[in-house]
Amino acid sequence: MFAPLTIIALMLAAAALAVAFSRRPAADAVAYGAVGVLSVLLALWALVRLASGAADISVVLPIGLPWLGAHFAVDGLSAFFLLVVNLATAAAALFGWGYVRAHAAHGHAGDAPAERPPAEGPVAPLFPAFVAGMNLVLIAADAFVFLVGWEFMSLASWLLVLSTHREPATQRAARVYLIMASFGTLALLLAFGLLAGSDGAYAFESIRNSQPGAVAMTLAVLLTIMGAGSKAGVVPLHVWLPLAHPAAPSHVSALMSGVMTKVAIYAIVRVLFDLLPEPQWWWGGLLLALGALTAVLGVLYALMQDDMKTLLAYSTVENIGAIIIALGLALVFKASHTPVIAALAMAAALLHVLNHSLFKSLMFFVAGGVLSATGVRDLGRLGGLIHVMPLTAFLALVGSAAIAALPPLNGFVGEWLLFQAILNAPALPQWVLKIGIAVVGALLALSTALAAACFVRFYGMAFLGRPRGPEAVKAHDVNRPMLLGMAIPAALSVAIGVLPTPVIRLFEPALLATVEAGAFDDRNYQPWFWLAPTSAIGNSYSGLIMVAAIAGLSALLAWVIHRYASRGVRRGIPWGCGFTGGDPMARSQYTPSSFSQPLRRVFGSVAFSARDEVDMPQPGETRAANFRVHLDDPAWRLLFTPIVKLTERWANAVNRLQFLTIRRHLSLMFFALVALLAVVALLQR
Amino acid sequence: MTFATAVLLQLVQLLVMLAVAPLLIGWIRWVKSRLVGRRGASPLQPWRDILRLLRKEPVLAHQASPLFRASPYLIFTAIWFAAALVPAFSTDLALAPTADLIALIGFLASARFFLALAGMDVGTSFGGLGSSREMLIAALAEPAMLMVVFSVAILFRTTSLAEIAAQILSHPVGLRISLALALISLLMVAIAENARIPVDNPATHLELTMVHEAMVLEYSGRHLALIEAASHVKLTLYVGLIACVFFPWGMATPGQGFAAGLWGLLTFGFKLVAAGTLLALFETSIAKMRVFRYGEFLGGALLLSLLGAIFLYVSRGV
Amino acid sequence: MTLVAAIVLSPLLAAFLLAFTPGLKRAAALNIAASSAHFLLALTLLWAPHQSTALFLLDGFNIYLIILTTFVALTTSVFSAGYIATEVKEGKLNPLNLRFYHAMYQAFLFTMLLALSTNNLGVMWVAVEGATLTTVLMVSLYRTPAAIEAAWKYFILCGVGIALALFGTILMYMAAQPIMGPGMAAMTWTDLLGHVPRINAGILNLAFVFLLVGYGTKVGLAPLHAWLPDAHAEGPTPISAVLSGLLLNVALYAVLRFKMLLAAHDEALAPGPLMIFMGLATLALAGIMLYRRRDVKRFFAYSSIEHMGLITFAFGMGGPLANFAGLLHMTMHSLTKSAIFYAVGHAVQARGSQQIADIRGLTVSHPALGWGLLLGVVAISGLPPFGVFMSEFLLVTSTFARTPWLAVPLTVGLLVAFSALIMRAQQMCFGAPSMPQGRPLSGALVPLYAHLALVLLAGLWLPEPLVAWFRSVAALLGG
Amino acid sequence: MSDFAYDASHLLGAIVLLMSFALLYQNRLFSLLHVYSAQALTLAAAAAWKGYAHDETHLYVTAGLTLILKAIIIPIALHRIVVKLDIHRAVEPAMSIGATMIAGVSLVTLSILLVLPVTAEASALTREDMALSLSVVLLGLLMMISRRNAVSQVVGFMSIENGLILAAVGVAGMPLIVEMSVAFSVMVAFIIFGIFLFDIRERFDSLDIQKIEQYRGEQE
Repeated sequence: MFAPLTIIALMLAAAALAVAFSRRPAADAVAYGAVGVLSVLLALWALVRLASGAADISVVLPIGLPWLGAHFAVDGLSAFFLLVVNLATAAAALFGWGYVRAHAAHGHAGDAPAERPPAEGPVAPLFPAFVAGMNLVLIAADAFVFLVGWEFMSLASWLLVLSTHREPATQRAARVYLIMASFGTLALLLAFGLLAGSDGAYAFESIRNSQPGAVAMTLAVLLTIMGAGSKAGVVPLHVWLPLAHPAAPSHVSALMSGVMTKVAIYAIVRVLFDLLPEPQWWWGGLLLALGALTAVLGVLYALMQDDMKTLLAYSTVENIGAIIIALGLALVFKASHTPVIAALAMAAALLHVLNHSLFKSLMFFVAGGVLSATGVRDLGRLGGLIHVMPLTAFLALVGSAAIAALPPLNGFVGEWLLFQAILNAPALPQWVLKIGIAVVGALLALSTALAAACFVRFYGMAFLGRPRGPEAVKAHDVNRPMLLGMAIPAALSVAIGVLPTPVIRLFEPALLATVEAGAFDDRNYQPWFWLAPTSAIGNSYSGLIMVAAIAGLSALLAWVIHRYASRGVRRGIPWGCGFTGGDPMARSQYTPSSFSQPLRRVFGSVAFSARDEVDMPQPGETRAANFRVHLDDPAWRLLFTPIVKLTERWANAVNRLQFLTIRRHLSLMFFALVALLAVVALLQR
Repeated sequence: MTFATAVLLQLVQLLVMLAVAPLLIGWIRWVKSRLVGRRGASPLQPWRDILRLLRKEPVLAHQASPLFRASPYLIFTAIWFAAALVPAFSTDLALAPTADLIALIGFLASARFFLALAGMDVGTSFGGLGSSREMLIAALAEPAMLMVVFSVAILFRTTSLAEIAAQILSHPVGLRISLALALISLLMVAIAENARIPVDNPATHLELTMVHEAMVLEYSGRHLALIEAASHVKLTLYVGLIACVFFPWGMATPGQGFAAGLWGLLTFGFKLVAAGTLLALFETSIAKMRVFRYGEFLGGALLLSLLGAIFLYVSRGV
Repeated sequence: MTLVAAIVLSPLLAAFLLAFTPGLKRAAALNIAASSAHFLLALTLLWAPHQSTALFLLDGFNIYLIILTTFVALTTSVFSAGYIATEVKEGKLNPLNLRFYHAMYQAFLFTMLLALSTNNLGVMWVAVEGATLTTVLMVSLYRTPAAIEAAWKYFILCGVGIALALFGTILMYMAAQPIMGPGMAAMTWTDLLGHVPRINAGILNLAFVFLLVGYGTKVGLAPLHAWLPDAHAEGPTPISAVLSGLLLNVALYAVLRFKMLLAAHDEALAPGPLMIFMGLATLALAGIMLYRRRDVKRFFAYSSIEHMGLITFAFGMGGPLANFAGLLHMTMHSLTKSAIFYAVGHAVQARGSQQIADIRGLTVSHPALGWGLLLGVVAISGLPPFGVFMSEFLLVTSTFARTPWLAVPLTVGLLVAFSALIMRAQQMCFGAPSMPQGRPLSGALVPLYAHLALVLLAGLWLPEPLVAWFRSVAALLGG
Repeated sequence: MSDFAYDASHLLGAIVLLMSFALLYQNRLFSLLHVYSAQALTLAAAAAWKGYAHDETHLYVTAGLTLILKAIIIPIALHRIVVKLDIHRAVEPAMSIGATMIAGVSLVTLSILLVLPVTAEASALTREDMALSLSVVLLGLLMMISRRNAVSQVVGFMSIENGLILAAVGVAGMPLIVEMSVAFSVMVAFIIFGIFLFDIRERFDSLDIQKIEQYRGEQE
């Protein structure tokens, strides 16, 4: 217990040091260096605990709520999430250090004309504080410490978002973010309040042992899903996410998208699987429905975005949806007392948590690298970066393939496990679930396929083709810390995809803590290169054999063709329907919005009343044609805009009270007095 | 000993899929020509084309990146390897546990991913057009296919193709409405995925109506040969897949002798010929649809497959 | 008890001295010195026994409030030295005003300490009235039409309020007199507490209504709050700081002393529902009012109203957790809100405007000030690791566990106010700065950061004696 | 206590209440001041009578203070202010006199409803005094909110204070401190009112509060 607390304290100390050094360049080195080293240490510590199956540890410190103390504990679940958080954090610290160095070297983002001013707010002191907050949530063992960590995490990331505060969009993003975060915290606060009871038994240990009533439990579940869900980005509470995540500096975006949403997942798991007693099947049903909605809407939004980072943020929404689906499955199977299948679904959820933290960080690093090299993040102005940034392009390819759930990468393993769990739906007793899970499965498959389309679009527009704007021409590959920062998650993505079994074995403590079974419980020992969990299904998968076979066959094929058929290549101009003239601006290429147009036609008009507006000049007119796409997020249209409007209306109505005369104020006072007296008169009858 | 047999059968399967794929295409083209009253090229013509293209020096666009050159190899081997995992004549394949149906869909998705990227690499409008449409088709076809898998998996409690085939052979499940729905859905998916009429026209020369062809417009020489071969193998794969799940009769199972294997090969040949003939018949009797009808077509496939999965509960009460 | 008398009287002495001290620097220094002396004296109360006489009372409830009051008075006097110097330099105040200001500052402190430490309800009333009179004079210090209007409003509304409170006090005596006989005893809080179970419940209820409305006007409960925003906005900023940080607490303290009496009576109408209702109304009204504010001081004054509503709600809920939360919140609010007013004072002087729209990008132009203000707002809006979070945590969780439907308006109100606070704080602290970088500030930021440090500390760890006091008071406050 | 003493107290209290109604009824400033003066006089008489009847000498002090300050000095001072500042001589009601009277009667009913049930065991005098003083306080408030003119508002405020004193003298043995404080507050209130009136006179040439309310803050 000593290790994580010390590391959190040291992170906070690093934050303080960075404040102290804020005027000197050393601040960055201190902050990122400290976070890098400390998070690696903590990740290793968690890894060792997971691998050795160490017993749970806990400690109570005499701080926090006076009669309660601050409870901390690490069990399998915490250890797993500590690993996830700190692994991605280590990479982000490395990348972030390179990122700010690139800024410092050029005075702005890259040597292309900078559209974005460098971050103006302090990032160096807040970065360690943010990481410390996330870690604190994971080791908290009472509601108070948990929420302190939770809000501290929100607070730090809010300030990190505000570090780009001179950009017009940032203010709104940050505002919406913090308000939604606070909404989530309040919901969690209420949930914990219910669970702790009126005596304030806030320690998780006493919550576990309490027996809340049915209504209280229902409310607590709903509030937890609302509270933690808003942080994770569950539709329709996702609206802040695509605003806030892109606004922060890229390494922070990576942490927010890749890691902070996982902390929210942790909260859901902790409450629904651990703190509450025996689950009800409808909890899982609710999660399944929300997850499916989130996954599909998230990826559809992502497909419509032209801004790289916004696209990635929406993709996070989609992945969260997949994780929520997996959690829902685990919950329904746990409720129906089939722990092995529950363990399978839970393993899928946890694996996806790990995977997403890796490849989403990677993709945000890529976006940051591109941003740093070109100064733009609009896909419509990029293109052809594979020629000028080959290393980044390669790593981005790995990330894109992983996030599109393609074998043999890690994203696919997660999906595979998830589908294996879905295929066990017939074993459930509830008809709603049997049929519902089939639909959820279809929607999950749809979202996976759309994710592939989304990342084809992302990669194709940014890295392939020809430059669409001048910035993309003059780009260059990023510096070494940034590359290394990207290479770590990329390598891990490949490794997990090829050899998932040893990784899933690491989860066993976390699985046991949540669903009381392991993913491999009823199987004999499996070879390490074979993924074949549970005998309930006869299915198996091996990424290693697949990679070996495809690589071998490709090499063989290439060798044979080059040896016996043809070898050289000639270069020429591409086919342009007979048009052979120069096309320097490459304006005739497909643009991001033209790429997504078919999908927009098919899905967009239903999901977010998308409209394409074309203003085509008549023949002979010299003005330019104009094309505009209108998208409308139904979450805003149906939920948030009315709330904002209602608040505004009330504010205007109530505001009249400010302008009353003194006599009228006195009248109010008089009426208040008379009303209270009347109440007393009535009550005393 | 059994493992050695499995390895041997696996190698045979690998080679058989490669060998028969162009023949299947040649056969379809020949039947189609006959149906519209032309003489038609020999069914061997696709093989000849591939070999000829392999020897030709490819012409690359100036902007082509290494990804463009590497993609054909990756695409071809991915599809070829996937095809090798679909039991065609024997369920006793060494690599069968490497991938079940879901992984198979994954392999195909990988191949498509790289194909779509390659289409966008050179930076022409046609490439982007092809990739964009291809991804739309895939976005709808993949879930439909997974739903088919779902129905099948509920019936047979497995997604391993070898086991499905073996189960059907040992305990015939009889005619079922959900299997019929799944079959129709899978057929629709197969048509869309293999760029056949009415979704795509493999023989078109009009760029604006292309899907698959638009993506590979910039390929030539050996690269084109590989891409073409890959699309041939893919069609064979789908035929093999449908045959394996819905019509596995004649397939050899583990422990059966050499003759069973030969019989399996023979029946597989018959199945291919039948499938090719039916496809040609279908294609000559129907017109290509507009791009934006894809959504309805494949959405229909998705709904059918979903309906199939739901019907299972009704008919069987699982 | 002589110690208490010394603490109460020392500001009076200082007020006399300051009334005859010419010169800005000397007066400011004397003001700081006197305030430090009060604070040091008050600190010795930590070791004083809890006891009561006819005039004075000393228990856990008022010891901490006395220390808090003298502490905030000290830091405000430090802030005020720099602030007033700038005002004089800019010609907004003349030397006579100045002497008057310092004397009134100490006189105000005297009335508050008297109200806090007295055991006699009549004396308490006199003290609160005195506090009103002194602050009215200070609010009108600038003699601008707006200041006079604000002071007039303050005077009329609080004058009526104070009259009603007196009526409540008389009623209380009327109720007690038949039991306890005529004389001082029936006005002495400790004696009343001993005899309260036998007192006529009906008159007690009636008295409490008048006291709640009367002192509640000073607390700023809706709809009696109208004086508060204007008085905060138009007076000198140090006065805004002590009004929000101290005077509201003192008024609430008075209400709570009476609530304790009612809590000790079995048949008396539970004051809880009344306080819950008024607290929620105040929270909602102030929260929604925040949205349309243009003046920064008025804005934070409404935030004070909101917090007073929250605290009133907490005491209305009662029970050990909510009462504890209320007491903690009183302390945290007074520290944080005065810190915010210090920051606002600096910002307004640097910019020369009180309009929110004119203040932008403070973290860029004045990083130390801007971050101080931001942290203050973060703290007051209930984000950890600051102390306000702890009290809101206890309040919300315990409310929801006991009466879930009450938690709905509570959380909605909190969220509404939170949104407005964050929106404006972000606007003021970030974005392109509206004033040149490095424009000097009047005076040091030590008071601001000292308060923030204390609030932060409280959020992480509360000292044992303070907890013990809070719990004993919470028990007295009842359910 | 003799019946006569009780009746006299009762009568005097009732007259104070009656005067409150009379205050509400006035529509000219000078007559308002006269009625106020009369109310204060009655109050002083009530206090003196109470002091005599109960043998509480300090009530004579109260009576004296009330008589001198409220019945004489303050009305005269206000009279002079009105003349000197040439204030409009009407009370400028915000609601009609009739409506005000009806509201007043309702308030008295409310007071009686409030007081009588809860004080069943208290002495009759206390009950009457409580009901009367509560009514006077509420009527004073009503006066403040139903009149626009500043002088009438001041009068309303002071009639609230009269109600307070009525309550205070009604209860036996109320310590002197309260009376002192009441006197004190009236004095201070008056002084401060004076300061304000002068400032307001300087700047606005009017005593009508409405004129200064344009500075209510935040108006564009």
